[in-house]
Amino acid sequence: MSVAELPRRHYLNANYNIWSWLLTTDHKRIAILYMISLTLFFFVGGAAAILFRLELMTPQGDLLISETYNRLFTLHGVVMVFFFLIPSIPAVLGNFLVPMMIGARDMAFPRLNLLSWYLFMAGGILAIAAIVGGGVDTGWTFYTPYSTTYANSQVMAMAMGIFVAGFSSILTGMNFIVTTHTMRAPGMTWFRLPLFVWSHYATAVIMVLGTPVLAISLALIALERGLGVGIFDPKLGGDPLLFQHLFWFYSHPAVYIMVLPSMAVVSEIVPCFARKRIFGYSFIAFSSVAIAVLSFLVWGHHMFVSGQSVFAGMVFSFLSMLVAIPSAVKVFNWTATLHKGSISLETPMLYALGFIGLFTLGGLTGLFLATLAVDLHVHDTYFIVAHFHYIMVGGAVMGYLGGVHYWWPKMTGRLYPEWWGRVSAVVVFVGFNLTFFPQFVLGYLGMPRRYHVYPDEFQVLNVMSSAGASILGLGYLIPLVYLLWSLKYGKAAGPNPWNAKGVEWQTPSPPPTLNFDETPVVTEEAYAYPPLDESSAEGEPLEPVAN
Amino acid sequence: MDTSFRLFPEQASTAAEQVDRLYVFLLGVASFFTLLIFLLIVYFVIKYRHGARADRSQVSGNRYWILEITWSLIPLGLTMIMFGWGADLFFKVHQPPPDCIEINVLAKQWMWKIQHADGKQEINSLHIPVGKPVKLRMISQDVIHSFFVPSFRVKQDVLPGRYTTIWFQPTKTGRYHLFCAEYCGTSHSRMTGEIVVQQPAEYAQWLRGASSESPEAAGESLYDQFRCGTCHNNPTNPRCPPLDGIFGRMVRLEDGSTLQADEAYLRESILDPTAQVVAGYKPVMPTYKGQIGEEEVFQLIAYLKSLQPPQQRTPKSGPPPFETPNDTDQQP
Amino acid sequence: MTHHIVPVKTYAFVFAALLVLLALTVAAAQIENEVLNLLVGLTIAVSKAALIMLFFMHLRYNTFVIRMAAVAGFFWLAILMTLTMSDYLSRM
Amino acid sequence: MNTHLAHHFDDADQQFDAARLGMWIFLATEIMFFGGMFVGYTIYRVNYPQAFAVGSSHLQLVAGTVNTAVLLLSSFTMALAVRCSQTNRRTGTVFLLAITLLLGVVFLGIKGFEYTEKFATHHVPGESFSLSEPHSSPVDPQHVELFFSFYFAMTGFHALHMIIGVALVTIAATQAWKKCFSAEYYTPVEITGLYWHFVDIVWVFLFPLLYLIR
Repeated sequence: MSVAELPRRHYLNANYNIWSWLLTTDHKRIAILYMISLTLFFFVGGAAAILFRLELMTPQGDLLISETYNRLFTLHGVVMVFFFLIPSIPAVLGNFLVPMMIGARDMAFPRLNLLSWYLFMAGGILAIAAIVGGGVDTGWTFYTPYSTTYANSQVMAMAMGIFVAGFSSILTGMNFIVTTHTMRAPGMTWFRLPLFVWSHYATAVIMVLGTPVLAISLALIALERGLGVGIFDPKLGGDPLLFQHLFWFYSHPAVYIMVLPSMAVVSEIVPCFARKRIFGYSFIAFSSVAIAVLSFLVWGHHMFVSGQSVFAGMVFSFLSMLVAIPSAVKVFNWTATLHKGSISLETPMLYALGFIGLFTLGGLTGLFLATLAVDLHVHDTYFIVAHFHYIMVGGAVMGYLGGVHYWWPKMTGRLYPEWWGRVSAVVVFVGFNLTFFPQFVLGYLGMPRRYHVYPDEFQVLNVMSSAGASILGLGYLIPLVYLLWSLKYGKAAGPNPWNAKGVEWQTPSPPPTLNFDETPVVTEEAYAYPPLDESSAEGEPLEPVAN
Repeated sequence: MDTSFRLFPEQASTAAEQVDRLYVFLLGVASFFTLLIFLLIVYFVIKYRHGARADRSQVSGNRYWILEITWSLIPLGLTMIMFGWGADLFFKVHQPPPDCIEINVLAKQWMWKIQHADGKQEINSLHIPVGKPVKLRMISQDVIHSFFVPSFRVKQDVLPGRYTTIWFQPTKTGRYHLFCAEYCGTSHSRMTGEIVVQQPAEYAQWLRGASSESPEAAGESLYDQFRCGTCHNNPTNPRCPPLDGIFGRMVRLEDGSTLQADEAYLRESILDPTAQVVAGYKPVMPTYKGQIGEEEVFQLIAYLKSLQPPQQRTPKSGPPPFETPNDTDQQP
Repeated sequence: MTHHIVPVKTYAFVFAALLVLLALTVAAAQIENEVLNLLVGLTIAVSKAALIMLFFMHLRYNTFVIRMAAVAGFFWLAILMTLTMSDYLSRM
Repeated sequence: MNTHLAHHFDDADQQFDAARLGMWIFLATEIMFFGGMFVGYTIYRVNYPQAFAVGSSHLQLVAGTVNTAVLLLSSFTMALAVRCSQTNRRTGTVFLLAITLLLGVVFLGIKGFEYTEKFATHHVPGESFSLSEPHSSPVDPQHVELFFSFYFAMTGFHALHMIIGVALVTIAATQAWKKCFSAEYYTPVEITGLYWHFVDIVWVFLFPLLYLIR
């Protein structure tokens, strides 16, 4: 097929009018809208990170003044958490794929889906306005009473931005749950659902039940800051720890909003490139649900040294330990899926395997933080920073990139250049580890987080970390370039370039506006890859690329 | 303090050793599983790579369940060990022995003010004797701070409006970093200090000597020099409110509002006395603006702070100038 | 369409019960005992909410999934409440 | 074929189920939204019981009781309105929705009256807050102020929900008037009803927690 043309009518070329995009209710187009806006936010947040990593090359605060430094790390945190990571996989890949994977024509509430993009953008614009109007210096955690009484920056605008974006998250979650319940194609029983859908369902539960608590805690901050109503500031009679309870009730589960969808992606990629049914389907499915529930019981481990009672500390430590088990089960099952497979290392698989490794380390270091006496030492140090970046960047972002590569042919009808893809995966993996592994050591040595100047003896490790950050930054730029390139010059993909199982691969790429020319009827389990021959040299091959 | 490059922090307290032991256990578990997963992935990817000859016959039946249960129970067991061990140690860190040296710590943006029991004060440094348990009673004047000494492996947030405590027992003399670990605003990273652990004899000498005049003493002589006592220390003279225990009290003003007598209020009352006059008094006090500098204001305030509240005195008549103090000594 | 249509009589009965409960709760508020007062007040509030949800909101006639959705909100609120209070009530 | 069936649904039942489930899930988020405030309220009430009792004694019990009755009645009329649309009685639906609407406005009116009174007596938290009357038990005025903070935050958000509810009922009533609904399709009435009842339930809890403290 010639490179330039895809003569069929599909969701991308159905209409070129700008309003056909801005007023679309097609979940696939909304996913693309999200992808574009998220990419912008990602590079805004990333630029901030590069700037303050440069600052941290030297122990003296010589590149930036502390006000700027504080605003930059707040910007990085807020933008990356609320405007990239939380919506990343659900709003882009989930939006695109959940209806397709269950054989539906759209989400249950297409107009709410569009509304949620607009809410997201409105929140994003408020956040950008807050940044342009002077920035925010509270950290993304908005701890009271600093944020309510002392911070001399645009806290209100930023809190409002997050508040509004929160409703976008709630609506997305609501849509996933209802879609999964009511829109499944004939034959698509719960235990035939791809694990991607199970994970997104679990994510949606967290979005729906956690986000409103964040919303109310931000609203209370606004009340206290704006009207002098004293709920969190001890000087006005309040208690600052109440904010931490409410905030972490959402923000700990929010970590699972970021990583569960990544697990969803990995659960699709690993069986495809191992040519094998996933090991322990039901265990992975239920572990997603278990994570969603348990994640709400552990928030107090952010508060072990906050003045929370010793008793509460013990309760939360115990519960935090439990959430490790479903995560461990997942990792073991993915690894076991590789056993006796027929493995090939295309770009998505490299990202997925990278995810497993980094998530394992990130998860295990999480146990250090759940262990009370060790948390006493590492709390609020770079150990924490390293840990959650292993989860959020090593986990969530690797999963996002893996997923984008895996479904790129489906979304755009084009193949990305495989060689460059592999290079980027390796560069990201190396850059990531160089950036964040030294931070574990720094943290145990005692370097507190959010420090603008630091004692000289920490410099060597900081320089390593900054060097890694520049490699990591490069690693993120490469895919941006070649993915854009492939939109015009990539080879046409065909409906199923990976020879993968799953309903979404049965429709042409890019899919028609209503996803399927006729409603698919599901007759087999997910991942029903044909059995590999005993002691054979080959599994079933990947289909030769788009001939 | 030792500023050379290192990969493991110094152990300088009794807790440090215990925490490190637990840390090494955790490190072992984490390394084992990370390596296990990593090596398994590499091994499988090589052995079962597409195109390689390998036995791919699938196992079936119950082994699947046995595996799932095994790899759920082993992590469960290990995490329970971590929980138990960590909680036990945590509990100990929160149970100070009875014979502690008690020291007060006031945190504010962006400094640590240390007050030893005998009244000796220091800023951004804390002198303690080696081998003796020390208990800190801490409070913040503004936002949340966190008292963190890496070499002691202890950390405790310092809250406004409520005391928190922490204790440790240094095992080595030397100088150690003190950090504020909870983000507290612009100069958060400069809110650092050092812990100076000395031999008991050295410490005793430090406690006794060296101090130039304390701020309270300096404030007291200023108080005498400006003859503040002529009005304020005269219980029969109704022109001025008495200042005993003034600091931190709720003051009712002429306009009916109340505020707390904090540093800012005391400073204003010295430099601009008619701005906020206590209810029941006339604005007769002269201003001292231009006559004394900020440093002296600090000293005066330190002296006023040191004045004990009066013994339960019954007000004679008229509106009581002060209301019951709030349960915290915070500014409104 | 097979939507359950509740008889008007049921609605009227529920409404009457709600008004009786309202009168009860105002009367019971005269109890001087702090804890008992709160307990009675909350019990009545919960019964009123249950009546509204079961009949006015048709929870009684709805599918399992919708009942789960209704329960989930309260269940998660209970988690938030219990674990937060476990801190506040055990502080010295 | 039903004209209200969106392109991506197979049949009207599926669409109705989806809408109803969606609304219930949304209500679950609303429970958590108010829940955050209830948790804060609980903590401070446990810490400062006398101050909360004092604060509560400044509220107008009669207004609160009447408002509760008004809301309960509006829930009743709302339930009947839904029933009328289920049984294809258009005028009944419109009439009952109008009554519901009216009751909602009455509730907001009484609430507004209470707020005005609070402003007049300086019971609104903030700079001008003052507690002038003497009390049998000495309480910290700041803690009473905290009670009023929660009073205004909780009833304020509730009133906001009422206003949204009134708007939704207005829309539903207009649509019903324009013959948009039938026994086959009355989803907006049903959904609005669920929302309205939920707002009622929040008040059912607010009433004893704010007005009836001893």
